[in-house]
Amino acid sequence: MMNTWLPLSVLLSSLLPGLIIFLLAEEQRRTRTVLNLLAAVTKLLLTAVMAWGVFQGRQYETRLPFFPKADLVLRADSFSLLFITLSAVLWFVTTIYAVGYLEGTDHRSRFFGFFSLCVASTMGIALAGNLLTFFLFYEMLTLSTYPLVIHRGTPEALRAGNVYLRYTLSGATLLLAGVVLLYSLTGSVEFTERGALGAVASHRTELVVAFVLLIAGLGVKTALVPLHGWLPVAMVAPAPVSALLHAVAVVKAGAFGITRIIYDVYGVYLVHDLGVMQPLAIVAAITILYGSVRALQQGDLKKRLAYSTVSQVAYIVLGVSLFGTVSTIGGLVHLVHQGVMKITLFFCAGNFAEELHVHRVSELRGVGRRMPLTTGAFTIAALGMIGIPPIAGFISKWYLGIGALEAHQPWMVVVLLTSSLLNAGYFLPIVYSAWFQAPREEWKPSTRGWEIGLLLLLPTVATAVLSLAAGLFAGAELSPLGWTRLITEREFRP
Amino acid sequence: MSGHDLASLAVIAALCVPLVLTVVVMIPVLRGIGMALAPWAALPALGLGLGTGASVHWKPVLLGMRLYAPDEVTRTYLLFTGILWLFSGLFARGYLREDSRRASFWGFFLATLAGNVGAVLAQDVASFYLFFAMMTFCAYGLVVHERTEAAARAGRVYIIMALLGEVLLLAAFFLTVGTRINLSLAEVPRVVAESSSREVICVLILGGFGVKVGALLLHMWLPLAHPVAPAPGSAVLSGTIIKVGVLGWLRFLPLGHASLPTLGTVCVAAGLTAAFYGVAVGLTQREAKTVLAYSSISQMGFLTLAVGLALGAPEAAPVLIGAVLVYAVHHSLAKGLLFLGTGLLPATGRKGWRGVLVLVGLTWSALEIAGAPLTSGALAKLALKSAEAAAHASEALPTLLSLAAVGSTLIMARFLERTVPKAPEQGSPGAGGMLLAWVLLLVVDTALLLWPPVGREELPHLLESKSLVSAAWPVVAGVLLTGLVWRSRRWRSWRVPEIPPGDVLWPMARVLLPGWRLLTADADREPPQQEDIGEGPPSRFARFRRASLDEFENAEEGLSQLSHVGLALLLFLGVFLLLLVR
Amino acid sequence: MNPWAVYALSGVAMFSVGLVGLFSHQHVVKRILASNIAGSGVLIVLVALARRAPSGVPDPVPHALVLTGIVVSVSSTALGVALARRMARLRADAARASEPPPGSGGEGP
Amino acid sequence: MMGGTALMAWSVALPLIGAVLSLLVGRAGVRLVAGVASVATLIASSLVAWEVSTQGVLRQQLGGWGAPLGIEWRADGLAALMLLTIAVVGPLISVHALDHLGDREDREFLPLWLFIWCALNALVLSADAFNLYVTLELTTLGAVSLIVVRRDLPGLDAGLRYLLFALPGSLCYLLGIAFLYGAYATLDVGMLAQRVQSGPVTWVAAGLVTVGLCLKTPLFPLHVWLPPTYTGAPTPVTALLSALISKGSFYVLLRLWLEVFAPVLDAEVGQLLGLLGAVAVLWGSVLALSQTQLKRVVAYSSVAQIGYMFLVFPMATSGARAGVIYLVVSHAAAKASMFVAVGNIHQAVGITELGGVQGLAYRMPFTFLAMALGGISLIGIPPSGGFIAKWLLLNESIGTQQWWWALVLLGGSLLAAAYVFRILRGSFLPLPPGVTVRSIPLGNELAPLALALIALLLGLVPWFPLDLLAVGASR
Repeated sequence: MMNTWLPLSVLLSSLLPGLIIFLLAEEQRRTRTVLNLLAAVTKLLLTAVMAWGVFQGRQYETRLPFFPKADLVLRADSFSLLFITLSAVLWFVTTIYAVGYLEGTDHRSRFFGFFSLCVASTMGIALAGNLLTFFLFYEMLTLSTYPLVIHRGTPEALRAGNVYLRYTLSGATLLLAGVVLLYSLTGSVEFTERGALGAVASHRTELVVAFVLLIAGLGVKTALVPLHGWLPVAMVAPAPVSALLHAVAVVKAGAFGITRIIYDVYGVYLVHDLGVMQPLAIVAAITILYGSVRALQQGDLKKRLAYSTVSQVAYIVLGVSLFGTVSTIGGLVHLVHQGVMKITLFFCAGNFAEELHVHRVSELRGVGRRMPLTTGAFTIAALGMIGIPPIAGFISKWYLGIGALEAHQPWMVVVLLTSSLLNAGYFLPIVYSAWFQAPREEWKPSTRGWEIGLLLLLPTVATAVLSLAAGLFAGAELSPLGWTRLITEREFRP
Repeated sequence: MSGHDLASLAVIAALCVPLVLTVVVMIPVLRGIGMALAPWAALPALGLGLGTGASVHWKPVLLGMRLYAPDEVTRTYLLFTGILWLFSGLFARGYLREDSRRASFWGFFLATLAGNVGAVLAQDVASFYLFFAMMTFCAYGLVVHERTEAAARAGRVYIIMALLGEVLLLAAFFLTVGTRINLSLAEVPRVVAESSSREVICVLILGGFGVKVGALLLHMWLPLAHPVAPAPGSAVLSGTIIKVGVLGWLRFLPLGHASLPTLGTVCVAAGLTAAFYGVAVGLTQREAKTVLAYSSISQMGFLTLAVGLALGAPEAAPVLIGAVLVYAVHHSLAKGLLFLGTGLLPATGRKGWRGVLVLVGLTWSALEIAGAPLTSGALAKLALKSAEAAAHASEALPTLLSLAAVGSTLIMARFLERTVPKAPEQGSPGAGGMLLAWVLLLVVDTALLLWPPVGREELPHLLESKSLVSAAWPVVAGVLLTGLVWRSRRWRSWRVPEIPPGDVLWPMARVLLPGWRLLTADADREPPQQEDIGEGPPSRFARFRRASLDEFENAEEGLSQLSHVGLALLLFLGVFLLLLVR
Repeated sequence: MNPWAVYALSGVAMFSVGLVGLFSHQHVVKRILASNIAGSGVLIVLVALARRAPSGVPDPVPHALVLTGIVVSVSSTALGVALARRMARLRADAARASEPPPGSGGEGP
Repeated sequence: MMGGTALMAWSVALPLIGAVLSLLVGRAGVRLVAGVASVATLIASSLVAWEVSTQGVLRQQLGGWGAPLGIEWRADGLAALMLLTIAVVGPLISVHALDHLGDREDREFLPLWLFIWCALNALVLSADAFNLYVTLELTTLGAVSLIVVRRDLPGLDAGLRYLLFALPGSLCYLLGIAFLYGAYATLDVGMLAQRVQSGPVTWVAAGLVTVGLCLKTPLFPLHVWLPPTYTGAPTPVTALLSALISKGSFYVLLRLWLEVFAPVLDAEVGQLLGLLGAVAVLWGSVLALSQTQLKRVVAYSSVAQIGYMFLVFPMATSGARAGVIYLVVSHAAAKASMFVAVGNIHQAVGITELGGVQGLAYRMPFTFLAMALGGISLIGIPPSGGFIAKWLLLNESIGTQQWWWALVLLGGSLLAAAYVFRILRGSFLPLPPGVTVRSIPLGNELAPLALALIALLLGLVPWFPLDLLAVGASR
């Protein structure tokens, strides 16, 4: 009984509160907050139960009739749980952060409503048991994030929203074309370990076309070059939205989808056999370098972070598109690691903007003295992004580097290491000037006792600690790394 | 508690005490306690170096962390690392008494210590990299402690070089561990020796750690970073931190497992060149600490040379490693004394009993570095020479080493010349703590000559006349030469042209910097004003869009004419039938 | 040529004339008339088809259809004319109320 | 329990009775009578659908005469689904009309609507080609009367225009039917399907029927009457026109084409219809992008959406049939919700321009939610009925190796996204100064939302309509 209802409940735990929140009046602040947190905690608990069950080898599946031939399937396998856990945890902290961040602004009911819908879509994407279900939630995600991107309602935000839609809807169209192509080939595309297309493997041309369409469609959200244009523009959104977009929802959904396509739709051996893996890896490599170089050129903190995301998410794609276990582990684990680290960075950027009205890198001089904890969190996450141990990013880089060699692609190591250097090039100057330079003029001291409201500070610190812990205790069985190894073993098991 | 538990507890304490203290210093409320305890943080490491610990294996930590192996390298490193950090810490307590950024210093000091100790303890590749990186990045805080423009520049060079080194190391580690993900250090030399890309790994290792060691052409950061750090910082930087680079070589190169004569020869050549080059550039320096830094480069040349020999001659590797250890202990303590001395002398003044004491100590340490007879330097050189003999190195090598020792003497003389006259005659009050720490270090240094942790078998040879002579003549020659120069300057005032510290860095920077500026130019540009975005003529795309929409509108208008609808109707019917009739 | 075929063809011809009229005139009443002509043409075709064989009873069904068709056509014509009248009146009112008359689109008189 | 055949009669008779009664009762009773009639018809229609889904196709000979002489009514899955659609969408639109129109119009609107409902139900159930003509004409006449319900110039203009374009369409259709009868001596659709053969008479008849119905529906390039008519009519009437009435003629075309003509005609004719549909998608969408009047944007969107529907003809498979019917149904709900929302906006701020939506997202959240959901269905983004339809059609286009229609579908939805978000995005801007927002009745706010939710629901439980559709599907 529980095994069939649990995936659906995980989905509903953010969908229903989202719908209720829409109906709340703007002034019902307390009710809204309580509802938000209640939902987030519920989801955490459900996720924990499910994670434990899957770890024990139990199956969780909700099957709803949809089409005569295709059901809506929500299934929790180990890979989906990786993503769900990430989303559930980060949603929890982001909710707290957003409550603090948006205090006293307009249209909060709308914001939190769409916020919950956005997470519900992410849950759906993670739990989708077949390609159709995946596509449904993928589109729902596009729609529920649009109002968040244009939340501020300024002309600039609307323009960003336009760009966002233009990219994502075009991507969705390509994706749909690919999905339909596969469905017309097979009739039904269930996500299956080691691929669902074995029976039609002889249709090479169709499979390659479908693969290209799918990857191009997903590549928009993943922000693979040259489909990344929306990401830096979408920076006008409020900080919690950016955090969610970059760490959990949109970008990750794309990367998650690409992984699903490669591993659970085509099967890694088939993709390898079709000869489309290497081009994808090259695209990822180009994205990594391009994103890093562009990040160097940004003076706006959030833009710099955005380009950094472009680069970092391509690590995931690189990992899954190199043929081998180790790189796969590296790619998958980076899904989690990048999420935790990037959300920290965006929280920090939000804190700086909120407390000190600092938006540009050049204005961050001496901010370490005024906001030590935030700057500390920023430092941890930034160092992690560079890949310095023992922060989470190091683990990813370690596996990716070894994986590249395992796949006999040493040039990928060069790409990775160059990117690390470039990462250092755009993060370390910030860290330096924040800690070691004197501020241009003294900041006004905080009026609160803490450097910034606790609702903003605690999530920031928490995610920073998480990024540290994920790397430091990577060897633990239930760490992201341990979990990823479990997934990968199942995929590559002969 | 059993003895084994106690032994592993000692290992944990050596690592965790500085770590915990780092955190304590960071918390404002506990900062006072933390700073009071901080100088003693290296004590557990020192204790572990004196005793024996037990291996620790923490599977959940990082990629399965393994700490401590009871081998000679680990013990020796722990010993001198512990000693130098302990006394530097004690010295720093006095040195930084009135520094407003004390907390910052202690934080970085403790974290660097933890990294340093960890790197020595680490027994697997990932952990080693972790602690190595931790040490590297935290030492940055020591370099830029003064917050001056010079410090910032030195810090920049330091961090860039360090990052390059790390990148090379990572590549080497990837190649080494392969799909095993992580590897115990005990297996590393064998694995590297058997690896198909052995040469590449070795080059990467040599280069990667070479940055830390300050090997030839990778040494640029050293003369910049050592002088700007506060004296205790410089002491540990030059005394122990660069030795961790050598430790890396010892741990990761397939010494004793494979013969790589070409690489070995390159190393020997690079080491020898560095030995002379360091002296040559160092002699032109004006800043005392810079002189010392160049001396370090020169001294590290000897170690490079030894490692190169070991690469080429696997059978002699154990002896050479022993020699390297002897040399490392000697250089670490002696250089530490010298660096701390530069900080101490202004406080004690050169007059009075304190001044004399310090001057004597400084001279003694300088003689040690120069390798004068009956000093630890002589012991180290002796160990090195006998190991070379075991490796069947070229006949010319001992001579060259002696010549280099002349250089060492010269550079030490230069150091004393740049230090002593500048010091005030009278010291300032409150230098007692510093002096005490320094003197204690001197005592320990001397004690270690009598009871050396490694190279004990060479000790009797120290008194042989042959070695006395061979140790003495370079020093004498050096002193004479110095005297000559000294006199000549009396007659005619001439100055040595100063090569800017960092020497080859500056021409390189001139090439690289413009490129970097070009790359990051956009970041410094101020954003355009808000008004600019919406206004202005419409883009070409917008114009095209408008025009094509207008076209559609016109066409729609045409279609809307009543007669055209009739025509369309007929046409539709006609085409319909035509298709069927055809 | 069979007489019923002549009937049928002339019906088709009437339909065509009506159709052309519908699309070549702007005036509403003319167009309503044209639609009437076209409708009559169709009905003639139907009547003609009732006589299927040279001999024998004519098919009653088309007659029923024609009757129905006439009713439909009458009612639509009536509606059309009524609308046209009302529109003309409204236009006239509007023209009287404000000089010059407001520019009006459509195909009114 | 009443028999299924009687239920069919009730579903036609009830709205008629309602229409007559509501004309008789005074001003106060109109709403009550119409309400009761609507609910009763809804129940009857649902029961028909239930019967069909459980028992299969229902047939009834009117007056006891069998075909070919008599008239047959037949309810298969398609008819049942259409009955349901009309019964759900129509009343929701009329709820909105109550508060949108004036008092007098109110009294006339409801009887007229019930009358049209009766005609539409009869049309849906008819299995007789001539009966289809009659019901089609009745619908047209009712629609014209509704368009002019305000008796103002724009309304009259629109009404006449509609009438004068619908007439030639019906006449073409009638002539085609006449030819068919001449050749095959039957008007029953089922019998025609059995008897019809390829030949000049069939070709001409098919051509006349197709062209006539294309003019009424309308398909590009015969669509030019649509935008001005839709703009000139009162908004609730536009909603009815777009959502239900235009579907009537398309329904006839679909029936005849799929059951009678498709087997005997060259596939190329189907391609011609598909091509015109494709052009309509492009044409309507692009023109929707260039409009400045809110209502015209939505009207041109109808041109494009109708274009999609014609993509069924080149594919002509059961999957495509299901897809296009799904499109008809979800378009009915979605477009009705859009038009009703537009009516609300007009009522609230009195601005017909596109810019009039500025700032309204906060003032009229339900209306805009409805508009968003409706728009999503028009674009074909899940979860919405539009997506399901698009999915089915896409699948079919790939399955029948006609991938070019897939391009039309995909490209069309991008264009649709462009014009839908063109409307929506302005609503997030702050309210411009000087604009006052009149409050509108809650019913008016909720009606579009309910319609949009139906479109949404169609995307969430597609198996129900699809199962229903499969009942009695010939191929």
